[in-house]
Amino acid sequence: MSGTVLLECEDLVKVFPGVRALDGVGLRLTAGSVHALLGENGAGKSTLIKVLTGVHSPDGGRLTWNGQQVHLRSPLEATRTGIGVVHQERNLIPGFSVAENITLQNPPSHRGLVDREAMTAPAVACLAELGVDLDPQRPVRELSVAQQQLVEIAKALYTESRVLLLDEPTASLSPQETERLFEVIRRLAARGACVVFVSHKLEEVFEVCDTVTVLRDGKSVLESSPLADHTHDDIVGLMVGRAHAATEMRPRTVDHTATPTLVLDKVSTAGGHRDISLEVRPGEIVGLYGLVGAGRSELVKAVLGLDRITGGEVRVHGGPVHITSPRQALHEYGIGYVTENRKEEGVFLEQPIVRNITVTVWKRLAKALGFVSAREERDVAQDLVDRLGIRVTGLGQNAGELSGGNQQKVSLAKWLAADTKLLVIDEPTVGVDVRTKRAFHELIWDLARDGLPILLISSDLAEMVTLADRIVVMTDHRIRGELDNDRDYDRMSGRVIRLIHDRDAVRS
Amino acid sequence: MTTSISPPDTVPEEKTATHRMPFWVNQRLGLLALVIALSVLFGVLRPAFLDQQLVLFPLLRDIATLTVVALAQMVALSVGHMNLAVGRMAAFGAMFAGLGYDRLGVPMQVGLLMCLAAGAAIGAVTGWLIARTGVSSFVVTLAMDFALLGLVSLMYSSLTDDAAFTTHPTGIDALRSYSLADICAGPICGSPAVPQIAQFTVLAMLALGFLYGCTRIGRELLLTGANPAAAELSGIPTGRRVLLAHTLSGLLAALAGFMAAAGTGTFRASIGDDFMLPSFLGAVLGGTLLTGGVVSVLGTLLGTALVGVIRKGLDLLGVGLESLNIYLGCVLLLALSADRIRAVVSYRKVVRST
Amino acid sequence: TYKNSDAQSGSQAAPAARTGAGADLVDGSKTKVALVPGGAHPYFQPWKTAGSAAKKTYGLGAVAFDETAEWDQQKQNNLLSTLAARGYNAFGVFGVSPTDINSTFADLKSQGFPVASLGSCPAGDKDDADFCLSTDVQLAAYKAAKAAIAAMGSKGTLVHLTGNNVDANTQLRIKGVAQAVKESGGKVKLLQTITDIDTDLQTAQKAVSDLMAAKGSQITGIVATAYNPAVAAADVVKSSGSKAKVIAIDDDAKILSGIKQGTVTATVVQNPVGQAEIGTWALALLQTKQCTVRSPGVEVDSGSFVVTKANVAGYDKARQAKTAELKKQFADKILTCG
Amino acid sequence: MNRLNVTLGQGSWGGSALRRFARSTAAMLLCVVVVGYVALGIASSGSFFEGPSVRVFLQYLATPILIGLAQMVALCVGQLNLAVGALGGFTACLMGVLMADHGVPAGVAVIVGLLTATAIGLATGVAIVGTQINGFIVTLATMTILLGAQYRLTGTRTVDGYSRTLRDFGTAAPLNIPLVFVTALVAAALLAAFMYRTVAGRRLLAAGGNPLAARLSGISTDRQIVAAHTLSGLLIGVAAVTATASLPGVNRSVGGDWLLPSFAAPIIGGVALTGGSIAVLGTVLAAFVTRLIDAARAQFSLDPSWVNLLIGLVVLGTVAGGRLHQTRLEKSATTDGAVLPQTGGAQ
Ligand SMILES: Nc1ncnc2c1ncn2[C@@H]1O[C@H](COP(=O)(O)OP(=O)(O)OP(=O)(O)O)[C@@H](O)[C@H]1O
Ligand SMILES: Nc1ncnc2c1ncn2[C@@H]1O[C@H](COP(=O)(O)OP(=O)(O)OP(=O)(O)O)[C@@H](O)[C@H]1O
Ligand SMILES: [Mg+2]
Ligand SMILES: [Mg+2]
Repeated sequence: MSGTVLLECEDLVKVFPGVRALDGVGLRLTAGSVHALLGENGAGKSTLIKVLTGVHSPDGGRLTWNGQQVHLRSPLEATRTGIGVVHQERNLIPGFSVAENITLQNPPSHRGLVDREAMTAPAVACLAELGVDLDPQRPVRELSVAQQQLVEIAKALYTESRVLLLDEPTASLSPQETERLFEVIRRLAARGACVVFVSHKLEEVFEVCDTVTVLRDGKSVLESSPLADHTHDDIVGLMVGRAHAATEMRPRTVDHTATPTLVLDKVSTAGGHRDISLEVRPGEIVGLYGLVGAGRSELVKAVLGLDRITGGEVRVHGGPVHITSPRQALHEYGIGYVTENRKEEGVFLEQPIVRNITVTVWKRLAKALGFVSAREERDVAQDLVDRLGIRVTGLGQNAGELSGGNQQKVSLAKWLAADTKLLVIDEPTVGVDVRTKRAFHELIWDLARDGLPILLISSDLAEMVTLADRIVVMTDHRIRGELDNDRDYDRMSGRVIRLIHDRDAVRS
Repeated sequence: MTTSISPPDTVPEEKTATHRMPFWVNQRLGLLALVIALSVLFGVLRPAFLDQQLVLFPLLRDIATLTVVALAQMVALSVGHMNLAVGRMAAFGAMFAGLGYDRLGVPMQVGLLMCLAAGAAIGAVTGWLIARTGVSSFVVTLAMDFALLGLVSLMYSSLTDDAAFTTHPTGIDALRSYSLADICAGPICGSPAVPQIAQFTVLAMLALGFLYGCTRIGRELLLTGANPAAAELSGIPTGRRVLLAHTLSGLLAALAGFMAAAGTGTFRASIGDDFMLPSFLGAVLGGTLLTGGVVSVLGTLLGTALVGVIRKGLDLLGVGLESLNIYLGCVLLLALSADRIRAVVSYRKVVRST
Repeated sequence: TYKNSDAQSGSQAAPAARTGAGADLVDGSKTKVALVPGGAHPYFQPWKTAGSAAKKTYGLGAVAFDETAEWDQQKQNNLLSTLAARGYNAFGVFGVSPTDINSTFADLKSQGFPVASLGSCPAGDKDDADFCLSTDVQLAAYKAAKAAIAAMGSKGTLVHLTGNNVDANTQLRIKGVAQAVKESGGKVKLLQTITDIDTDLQTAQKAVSDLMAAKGSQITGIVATAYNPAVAAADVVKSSGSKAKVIAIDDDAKILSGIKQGTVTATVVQNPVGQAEIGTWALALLQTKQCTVRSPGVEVDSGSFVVTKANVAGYDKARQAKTAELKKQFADKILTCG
Repeated sequence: MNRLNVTLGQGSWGGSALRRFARSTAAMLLCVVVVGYVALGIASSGSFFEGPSVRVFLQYLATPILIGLAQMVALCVGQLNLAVGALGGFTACLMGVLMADHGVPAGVAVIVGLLTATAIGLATGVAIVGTQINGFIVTLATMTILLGAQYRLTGTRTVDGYSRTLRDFGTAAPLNIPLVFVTALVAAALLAAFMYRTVAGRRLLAAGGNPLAARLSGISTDRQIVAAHTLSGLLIGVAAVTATASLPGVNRSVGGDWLLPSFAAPIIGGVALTGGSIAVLGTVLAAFVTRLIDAARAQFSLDPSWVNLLIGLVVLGTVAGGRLHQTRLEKSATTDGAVLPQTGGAQ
């Protein structure tokens, strides 16, 4: 069984107004393999996946399934053919339960009546396969971003497809969940399915994949080649189109005597946090690490007034504060918050990029009568677009038309443009490609070097180790410990994992 | 921030040369073409359509008023809200003008200011309630509609005999019947087709065009409408923007009420009774999204004009009431479908040229 | 019992075409008369036939009936100017808003068109039309209330159902009914005036049903001075088994059948036929400059009649007589023809 | 109201169904209905609880419930149906004319009416999907067309004298429970079952809740839009049948006052304009609330102007008061704090 070509495409073309998103892409998926699909942000990976699953109809090229040419006119046809998918953006029905979302494509039913009982078992099974423990009756709107991502994956598992396309499934997962997912992927491959894996984390790619296709500007520059033949740098070179030179970041020191900009002193929240103490000093990057659902995002949301603080004290610039809204946080205390939920809270999908980026600086640009010069505005936006390498057809393009990674860049760009005194960054590099991630890191680093205190939440341990001065580890809404970062990935990750496991030890 | 990242060399050149849709993809242009095409059609079928005094003047006067109504709705839609009380806010505003003229004998301009102030005030109350409570604008403005409906008719029945303020201040009759040709002589300055009352519409459009096109507040209004959560997290005072939008909506509604009153003769309670549907129709036809975040001031004018022209044309053709509405609906659908085809074709063209 | 306003004037039926010298239309072929009601309403339907009959009788260029104003003053204004653009040169108008219609009349007059206010007169003392030919709205309501009081045996509790509260005509109707009740000297009590229920039949039916459920036992008479409430009242009173007497207004087929069946005790009919017939004729005379109005803005009563089961078969005769009399009145007293 | 959709505090997720209901719009409406009804009963010294009063009260609930449900179905896929009143009026007039002028038997006329309404709903849906023009505009155009058609059918007269059986159905009230009201309740129950239990119903909701996600899961949003308008048409057809049955006759005014109530019932009942949510019970209860106002108006012989003013002020007052009260509760009790404004337009 292994080795037969399941799905093959040649010369695929997909055109959007202003861009050729796919410009002659070839791909061959064989049974029993895990296939990496790589490329920079905006290279066309998601578009390719959408074409393969009948979301977009191709403007040219051929698609064959088991040797026969097929036309996939709708997602339903693709599912019926045997192609399952997890799209890059989370696509769940907010009001439906976890179980119903998982079984949405093919709900267990009896004479047209949905069978809710019969829904639970397969949903729980799919979740269990991923090692997730979620109440299947909970509406998904109540889940955290990462939990929703897991539900998405469970939903794809439910369809039991021959070809499973995963578009950045691990972007908001922590290593533990990722590892479980890999086990599932390997199991599927062993069963004779083909899994396509899109990720910007090359370590992951090398860990789980055996063949690779690299896209650049909508063209496949490397087609279905064994991954073992290539090195990290090869691949990056292919993606970027040149050698990838890593620059050293300039050293940075933290003045430990300065008054901390943000202090949490034994804070507890209505969300269930207890005894949270934390300090962030000027020029310091404090990492807040934890597994999915540990309550990190919730904690900062509580600090920003989106949830109630029930005990302890929050001090900003030395004085105790009571923040009631993110806006107050921004305007009175200069706290900027880059949300992890870019689709709902980060970008304005139906608005032009220029507005998305400059929203935080209009106040500064405004002249008499609140007049904002369109040119200055464009200059600011263009500057950031260039600096972050955001791939756009024009500043007037709607943010919703950008590739996922580019949206993430837009979401961060507006905070880089703003003048804040404290920046809280939640999962900044989700879905961002290698090169830009590097650029992001440099930016964050330099912001701190210039004296900005930064609280960084990330599930990407490598990122933590690269950037943070101290790593605070949180599980289950409690702080388990604090580690001084010595920038040695292996040592640090070991210590962090141990801290997390201590909790488990305590528990059992 | 001293980092410099070398511009990625893989990105094609056009990236910085901002790519824009060609002008003919624009929806406003489609509407304009439709309005012109229909005018020409009716003009050919009934040459009287181009009669400046008897046809165009009243048509434009109507369009002028309804455009302001639609703008009032557009402003509420811009923050993703609705104003179901447009008509009643118009009546409420107009009542104050009438009261001023009838009881206080104020000059026309003062009455107009009273009217606008009243409209803005009631809009502000509405906006404050919505922003403060977070209850759907639909419910709040609907309740406001009822409250004003009751209040306005109570006021009129207690203050007047036949439910109307009939005093005409000096100047208001000129507003009603003067065209550009009456204000200054000669063909250069104006045709008898353009009503003087349209000055308010032009002013409102210019002001809103400036607000939404050039200012910070306008942009913030739009973003509040596009995604309130993201707007709040981006530091936009969404509550204040909502308040502002409803205040403006009330103000414009009151202006429309004044224009309607000046256009028909007296200040009465039934002003604005029929404002609600045209207000949505004009705005939505013009390209304003019901979901918020996108407005078009010019589109609103064109949308209103389209409906006005169709109606006028059918009137001129002598279509009776038994067919009028049928034709009106059909022509509207056909015209829009034609525009839709144009949009699809032009989209294909852009795609092909890429 | 109450007397019809035309009771004295016999019952000669012929719509006399030749009365008073000089008031015979010489050549009306250039005259195009537009009859513009406020909107679609059963009351105006006779205008349509009467208008086209008048066109034939007097050989007019055209008579149009256009109800597309849809009860909106601005729409009506637009409609009138459109009609002018289409070549109509004389206008018989039922103003949507009695307080605004003078401005409209003045506009039309300033363009040289003769204008008649038909069916209702402008509010206030001024009338910018050439003449107003209508039933006194207040009087009709007064008569209806009088008829109700008579049917109730001059005592009991009366309810008044009517339309849009903030309409000048509604205010007149309310006054008319109140006046009749006052004249009863306290023996008849006006329980309630329910306004704003003419918007649609279901609203009217609901309001009347609720009223009967809450106060049905007290009510002995209902005056409905708007169409939908009248239809609804007749039905509800019958189905609820109440003894209340229902007095309606106008003579739409539905109401006449109610009179015949006894669900409606009486109705006050006006004279829309006469308004259209005489109005068209007089407008033609004015348009051809054959005649002028002696005192512009004069108001003429077109008559109103109480119709009961007893006279339902023959009331139209009386109305025709009134029409003929009107014509004479116009020729003799209202117009000067030279 | 919209915060209910956003977050429910932490704490126990299981077994919270009751608590969720207690906090829901429907529960609040239920309280209002019960309190209002009892208050009216006391004010009328009991006569309001008597058979005939109950019958009249329920009789006129059929239309608001049915049109509210019809609008709710359209809202649940994120559409608006402005043609509710026009379609209802047209269908009622069509049935009336068929029976009175053409002697069509009542049964046939009712079936023709239902089919016509459904077919027009279908056509509207197809037009929206086919032309990709905003549903708002399309239904506005169908509304205009249908208004014209209704006038053309009946002119200014009132069509009456049709089938006795149908009229009897319209006025029959065994045990003082009007059959038309029962019809509306049955329709509501069926609709609820359809929406909560059937695959087709879940598809409608999925398409409304997140159109893109639904599409990616193989649900054709286009088909759901068509289905929603068709179903909406059918419900309006039922409303038209009950109206034709209980009215003394049909004329061009029928349906003229349906538009706003059709929106008010579901939205007061807790349905979001943005789609994806339904509230059958809420809609029914909201119709009860508005009906209570009618009853109060008759009971206390209120001037409609005062009624309007009071309704407006009371609603505004409750809205403001309720929210402020809630904020205070939050300050002291176990729920969460400030809530981000909800995404989605025209709220
Ligand atoms: N709906 C759309 N309309 C217009 N352009 C689009 C649309 N969807 C994608 N594009 C463009 O197509 C190109 C490829 O996008 P795609 O989403 O496939 O990138 P990607 O490789 O998945 O990137 P990422 O790693 O950031 O997810 C981008 O330039 C994007 O702007
Ligand atoms: N809107 C919400 N309503 C109810 N519960 C929520 C909501 N958002 C998050 N939660 C719950 O709060 C817990 C913590 O979520 P949070 O987002 O803070 O986790 P996190 O540590 O940031 O991890 P991640 O974002 O990676 O999932 C989760 O168990 C989640 O189910
Ligand atoms: Mg992508
Ligand atoms: Mg998080």
